[in-house]
Amino acid sequence: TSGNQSGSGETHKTVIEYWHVNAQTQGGQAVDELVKDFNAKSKDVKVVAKYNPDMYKGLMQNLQAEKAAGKSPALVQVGWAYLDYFSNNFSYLDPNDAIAKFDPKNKSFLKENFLPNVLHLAQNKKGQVGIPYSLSSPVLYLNKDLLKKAGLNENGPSSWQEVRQFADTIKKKTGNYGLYVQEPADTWAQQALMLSNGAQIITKKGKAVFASKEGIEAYQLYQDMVVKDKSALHLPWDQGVDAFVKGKVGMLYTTIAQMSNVKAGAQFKVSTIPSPPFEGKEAKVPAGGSFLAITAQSEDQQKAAWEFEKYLYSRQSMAKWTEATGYVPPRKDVAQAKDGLKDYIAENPMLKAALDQMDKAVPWTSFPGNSGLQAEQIMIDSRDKILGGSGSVSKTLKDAQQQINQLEK
Amino acid sequence: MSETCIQLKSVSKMYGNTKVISDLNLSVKKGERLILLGPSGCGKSTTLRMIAGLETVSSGDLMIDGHRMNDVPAGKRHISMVFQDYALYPHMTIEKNIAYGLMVNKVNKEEVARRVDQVLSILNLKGLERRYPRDLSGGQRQRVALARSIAKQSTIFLLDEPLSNLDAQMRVSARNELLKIHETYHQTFVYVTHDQMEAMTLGHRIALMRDGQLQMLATPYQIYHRPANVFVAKFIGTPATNIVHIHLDGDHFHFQNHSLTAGKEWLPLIAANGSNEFLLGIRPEHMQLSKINKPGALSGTVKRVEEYGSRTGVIFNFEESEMIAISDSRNWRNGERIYFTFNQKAMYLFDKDTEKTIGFVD
Amino acid sequence: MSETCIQLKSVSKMYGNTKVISDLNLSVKKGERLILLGPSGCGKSTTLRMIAGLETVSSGDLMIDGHRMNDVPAGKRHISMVFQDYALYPHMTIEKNIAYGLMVNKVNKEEVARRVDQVLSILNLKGLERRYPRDLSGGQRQRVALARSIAKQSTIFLLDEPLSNLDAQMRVSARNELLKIHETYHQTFVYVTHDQMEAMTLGHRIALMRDGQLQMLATPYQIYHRPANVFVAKFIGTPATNIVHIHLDGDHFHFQNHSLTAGKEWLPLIAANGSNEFLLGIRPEHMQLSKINKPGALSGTVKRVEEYGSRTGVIFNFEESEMIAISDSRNWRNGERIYFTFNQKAMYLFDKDTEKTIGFVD
Amino acid sequence: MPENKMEWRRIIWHLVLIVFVLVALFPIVFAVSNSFKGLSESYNSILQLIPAHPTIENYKTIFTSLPLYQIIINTFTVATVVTLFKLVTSYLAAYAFSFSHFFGDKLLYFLFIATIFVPFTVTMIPNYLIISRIGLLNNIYGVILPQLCDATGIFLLTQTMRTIPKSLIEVSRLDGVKTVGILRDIVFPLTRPAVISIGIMFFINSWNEYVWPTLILKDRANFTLPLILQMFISSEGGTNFPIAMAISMVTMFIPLVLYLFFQKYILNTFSQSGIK
Amino acid sequence: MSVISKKWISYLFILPSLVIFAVFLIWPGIYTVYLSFLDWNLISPTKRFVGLQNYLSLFQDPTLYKILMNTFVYIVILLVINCFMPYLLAFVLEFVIVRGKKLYKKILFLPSIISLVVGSMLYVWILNPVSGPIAIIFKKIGIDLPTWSSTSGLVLVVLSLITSWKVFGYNFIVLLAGVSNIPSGVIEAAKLDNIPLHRIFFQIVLPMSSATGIYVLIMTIVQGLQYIFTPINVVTQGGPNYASSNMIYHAYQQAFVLYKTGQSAALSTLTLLLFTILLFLEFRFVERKVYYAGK
Ligand SMILES: Nc1ncnc2c1ncn2[C@@H]1O[C@H](COP(=O)(O)OP(=O)(O)OP(=O)(O)O)[C@@H](O)[C@H]1O
Ligand SMILES: Nc1ncnc2c1ncn2[C@@H]1O[C@H](COP(=O)(O)OP(=O)(O)OP(=O)(O)O)[C@@H](O)[C@H]1O
Ligand SMILES: [Mg+2]
Ligand SMILES: [Mg+2]
Repeated sequence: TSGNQSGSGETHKTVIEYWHVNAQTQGGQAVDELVKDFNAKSKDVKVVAKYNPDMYKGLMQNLQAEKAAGKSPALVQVGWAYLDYFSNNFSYLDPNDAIAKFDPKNKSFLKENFLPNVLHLAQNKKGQVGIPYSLSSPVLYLNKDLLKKAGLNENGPSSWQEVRQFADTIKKKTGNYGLYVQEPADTWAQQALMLSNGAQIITKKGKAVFASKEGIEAYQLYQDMVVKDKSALHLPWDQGVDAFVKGKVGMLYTTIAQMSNVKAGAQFKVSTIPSPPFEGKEAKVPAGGSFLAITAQSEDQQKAAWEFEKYLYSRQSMAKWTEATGYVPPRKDVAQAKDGLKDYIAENPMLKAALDQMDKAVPWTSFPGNSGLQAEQIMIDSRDKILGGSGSVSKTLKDAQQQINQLEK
Repeated sequence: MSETCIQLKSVSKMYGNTKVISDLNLSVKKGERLILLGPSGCGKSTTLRMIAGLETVSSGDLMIDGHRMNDVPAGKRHISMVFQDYALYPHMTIEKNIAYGLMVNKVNKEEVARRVDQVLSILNLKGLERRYPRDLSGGQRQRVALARSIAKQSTIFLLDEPLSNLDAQMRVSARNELLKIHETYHQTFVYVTHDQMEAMTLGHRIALMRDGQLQMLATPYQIYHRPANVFVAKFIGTPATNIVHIHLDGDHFHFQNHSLTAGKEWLPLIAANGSNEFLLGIRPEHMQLSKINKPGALSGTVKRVEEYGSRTGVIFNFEESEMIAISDSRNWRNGERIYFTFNQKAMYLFDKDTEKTIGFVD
Repeated sequence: MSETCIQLKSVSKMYGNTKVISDLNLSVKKGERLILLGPSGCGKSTTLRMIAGLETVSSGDLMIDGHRMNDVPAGKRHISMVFQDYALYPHMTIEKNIAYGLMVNKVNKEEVARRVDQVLSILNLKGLERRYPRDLSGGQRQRVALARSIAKQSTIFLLDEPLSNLDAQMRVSARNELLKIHETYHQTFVYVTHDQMEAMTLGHRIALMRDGQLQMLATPYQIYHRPANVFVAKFIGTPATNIVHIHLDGDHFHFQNHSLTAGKEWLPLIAANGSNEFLLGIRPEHMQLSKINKPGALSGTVKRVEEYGSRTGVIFNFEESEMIAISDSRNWRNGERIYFTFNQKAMYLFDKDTEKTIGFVD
Repeated sequence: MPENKMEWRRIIWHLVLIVFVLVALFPIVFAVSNSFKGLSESYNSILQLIPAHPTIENYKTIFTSLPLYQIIINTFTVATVVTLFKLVTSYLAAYAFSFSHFFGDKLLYFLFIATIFVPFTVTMIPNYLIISRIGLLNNIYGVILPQLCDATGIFLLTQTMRTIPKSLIEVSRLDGVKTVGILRDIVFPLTRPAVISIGIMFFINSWNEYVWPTLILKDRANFTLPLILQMFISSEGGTNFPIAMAISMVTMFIPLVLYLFFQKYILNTFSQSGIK
Repeated sequence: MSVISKKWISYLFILPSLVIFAVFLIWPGIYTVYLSFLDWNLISPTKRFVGLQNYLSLFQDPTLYKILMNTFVYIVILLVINCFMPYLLAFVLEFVIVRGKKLYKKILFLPSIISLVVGSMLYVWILNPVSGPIAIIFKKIGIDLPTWSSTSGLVLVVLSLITSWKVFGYNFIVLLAGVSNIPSGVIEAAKLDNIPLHRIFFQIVLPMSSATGIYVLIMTIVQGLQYIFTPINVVTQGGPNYASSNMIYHAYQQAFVLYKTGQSAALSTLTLLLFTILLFLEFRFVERKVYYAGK
């Protein structure tokens, strides 16, 4: 489609780099297609997409290196956990400024199209850092066959306490594990658990407070399932998902982005339900995924970056993005629109659980200061400690909290 | 010394499809020194190793002291063996080398110490106890290997070319060492060599082998003076026995151009043989050379003269073949015509086809 | 053959601080076959390698054809050398092995082909041209090594124990091969060996070395019959020369208990020597054994009899020492008392301290 | 009976060895098998080694969705350049160490060999900085540059050269062959098998190199094969196992072919590496 | 006699290697030591000199001791699987089984040419404690596999096994060569003396092939610890709670995940120091007792 004209036009096109983390099985192909489409349509911008391995951490590393070399890409995906780290260490262009500067006609682009709680995800004290792009939301996948076999309600549990009972029953009745909660190199899902019990991770001032009664309680329930009941699995992410898809686990608590993988592999009836709350509390789901931030330094690069960004946020692009990745669209109007996801949702009802809980999305806690990465590492370490069954939950969490608060900012 | 110690009954050995020992019958008497002699690759080591239990016997029976041993593992045969490369444990001191096998076999400590001490003094190794093999000369290593075997006090002693890594001077003294040991312990020796001097001086009997087959089993004297076939005659003795083709016509031996009246004593043997074609064997030391023609002498041309020290080797052309004679005189010149005679009693006659001796007359 | 080809003038060789060759004077005539003989480690190879230019000369002069060669690199000396391990290029065919050195030296192609063809046929290697060294037997390899050296057509031919990897039978034929080559090309041979038989039969002259020092340089006959010192007498001849300590009192040689009238012919030599203490050397083959005491005979007890085939070795105790005699008779028994005499003309007398001969009388 | 006992012992040890053989081979067989399965089949018929519905879809996918040719070329370039350089530098050094004496030769040799003991983390950060300073980050030449020399190569080649009989060199000396001639006509042909197998090992190791390229290469188009694999492991969308297997097969292919062709050389040369 | 006639040629031949080593090994080594006295995050323009602070906090961090311990455990496991086992099997193959040497050699060497990333990933799937093929087979006979990847202790063993899969074959052929080099006569002499096999192994074969043994031992420690980096990175990223981390991986993590260059450099320096001590000990105590064939 780009055709012959681009050959001559190429010379005065602004070339910008778009850095993403989408591996081939996880939207990488869609990125390529979107970029190709954009390049064909755009008269003066050419986008070069660069895949960064090792997810958002890897991208951050590369950005560091690029900065050390005195260069920077134009548009980058920043993982939610890196919000603070990114905004403290790199220079970026506030999307509001970008719009004001390059696209004054569309002044209210953000307000019109995004839920405020969603926009809030990409804000820091100073303002908007970027625009939410890949939104992943943790949902509970159910192996309906196993639930049925265990004599449980196929619609699934309605609270975490009930999850525990379900898991226990599955374990006892079928011999299979009841639950697996994802354990990647972050504590996103565990934060969801604590948040859904009404705990706070950090205060506005950046002080860690997760070792509260609620936080401990939530983690305690999780630990009990793993250690005491032995009804929940404690494994690295890929192994856990693999076990669920092979029908060895009753329930899987992981991102909606795993939907197509689960669907392709599962030979049992599978459904999703929204992330459950604790009894009497309200569910909260930290947003996973990333926002897009403009890191271009020169004006023409910044302009081109915005142009491309606008393309990515169009309804069609958003829909395509969701279909390819399973990410929930951050824009309000994509789900119902005909040129959006209407048909797709009809075919993939599993996505609905995630869409339905968009209003419960809260920012994924990003620890402030230069030691944010280390704070996250401490969180991971304490998760491993707790699930390994060594030491009490409250002591582990309190130690972690204290350690994090002592890190130099 | 008449009791049989080791007996091989129709023993054969195959490696894959090649037979390297065929149908070997051999018996070694108690306390005897038997030599296995033969050219390289004839199967001497293989035979020895079968006796030791280091190779399996493909067919036939191996008896030791009247018991069938084919399936008894090497360690249980109570046999000592000295290897060509000595096979000392390089990481153990001399003392340890000797003691190790004994200790593992639970000989008690004082006994081990006693035996080690004894063999060390017998073999003149005192003072070297704490050295390692690498710090010894070839001759010393060889003595340690002997010492180790002796300490084991087994009655059978197998030796696979134990002296071949030593130089000429050392070999002579090592040979004497071996004899001394045998005099002391009277083990049954089976000794492999390809050095005929060693074989002659050490052996009570010699088993001469070729291509896996026994050629002759006899005392050194017999091996030398009564060779069973051409191979034995040529293999034993340096320079080697001259072999010439002759045929008998009436009572004359005919060479190509020469002829000779056959000794009367040979005629009955010749008659018994049937065929008239023979190979004549004459040892170089049994020939008399002369510059003057005598009746009954054959003639040739000197090709080369070799100095052996006390005697001289004269290589000359006789008809189409080259012969060698040993002479006490050094007075021979290349190209010179010479005449030679030999005592027909000391010559050998072999059937041309079978190459076997037709008998002896002296 | 009188022109000097190689000359070593007071040549010494140091390895670090150890002198392995000291003050060696040696000259080799054109076309001569000189043998370097001596026990292991005496410096034979080192000497040869200095001539070749593979080792530097520490002091003294090395002359070839009258030119000082000390500083001429090996490649420019135009010398051929045959190594003990043959040093064939394993990755080249036989043909290539022979041709390689020539081609590097820019001999033209036809000439190379001609020479290769020639040496192949001389050494009976036709048909093996395209094989690799690994596919040849030991004897064939040795011939290829010779062929390669011959093809170079250099006038000096150095050989470092070229036959020591061959077995007894092959050695004899290889020796003849070497003689044939020398007869054809008349190179100057310097030949290292520690086998005295090889030395005696191959050498025009023998240089006998010991601990880096020349002991004697003479023809094989002289080396055998006129040994310059005790070492030479003992090293040459098997069994080795018997050496006994005697001292002269008046006109009598005194052993420990025995005594003997000294031959008159010896007296002037003895007088010239000054000291009266001697080492007496008698070759085993120069002794006559008897069961009966005769005037002038000495007596001993038979310890052991060795069978050599045509003759017998009789080892007997004479006073405190052990002696060996060679006898044509086999009629000796262990423990038996015997009497021996020897021709005083054939005996050697060495000064007790210097161990040098005091002269010869026959 | 004792013979039987011996036989039994042999059989038991054979069984033990067969277990090791299975452990060695199983993953490879498993990879081959799964690379021809569809995603669903790979999830659900794990124990079935022969796919019920064999498909080459996975291979198609990776070749269409990834710049795989480019990546193979990258890997090939890195491995080839690294191998050639390592061979040349090691060969020259080994030649000097084996055939001449010069001031400091023993010490230098020791130092070279001692570098084998330096863990890569020790040089990791500074080398990263060097590469980024000279602008070779995200460039295969940045991967190549610090690897142009290899102490194990020097070690193995020196070992090999020292086994060449001195007399061969001396004979050629006597024939007037010069240093260059000896290197070309004698030493090189004799060490060729070792050079080939060491070269192949360099190639295979470099082909499989993972840690250093992960630090240096950022852009998919510049990747080498082992990095591609990482793209399919544990990413948020779930791991597509059969596709990962197909990539593994592509990654393994060249080393396997090289090994099958040159195993005799390789086994011989590496067998000797421990014998000083 | 030197083949190379002129000395400067020798230096010329060594120069390329020397330059590369100097630039990419020796200088970086020194620079790492320098970095270990700084506080720096790899990109910031300012490097702060902090003296021994990095070392102090390193030693104050309990993680260090855990990782040291892990490193030690890795070494022990690797030695058992990659040094002792192949040694034993080489001995058995050479002196007990005798036949089939070539075939076993060929097959067992095969994995060492395959990328360890590939191997690690394969094993993650094969050894999935719940849904992998091994787990399923075991399940059928009623055994539940432990969740090794999240069990400290066990995770070290499994990661070592994965590494061994790659390293075993190489060590095996090297040791087999070492063992075959023992003159067969010595072993036969021992057999004749009725020495039992296990004694032959420990008292004769082991000491007599010790030169090769030491080589493999050192290589197992030095290379093994570096090889194990890949499975750690692919499978556990050092977790759970550093239970699978070792000094090499931790240094990497500090530098390129947490950007604590100083800490990482200090740890690397420490590692280098440990390796040096190891090498020194080897020379000091083992080398002297080693028997070298042919000397
Ligand atoms: N393991 C084996 N496999 C196949 N053939 C063998 C084996 N061992 C020996 N042979 C062959 O068996 C024959 C006899 O070998 P043996 O070692 O017994 O000879 P030998 O008489 O001891 O020779 P040498 O004097 O050279 O030691 C030879 O032809 C040899 O090649
Ligand atoms: N490179 C060297 N460094 C030190 N000493 C040496 C060296 N080469 C030889 N020697 C010593 O020099 C002496 C003479 O050695 P050479 O090789 O010339 O003896 P040889 O007479 O040829 O002995 P063989 O008959 O054993 O070959 C020996 O004592 C030997 O140890
Ligand atoms: Mg033999
Ligand atoms: Mg020599």
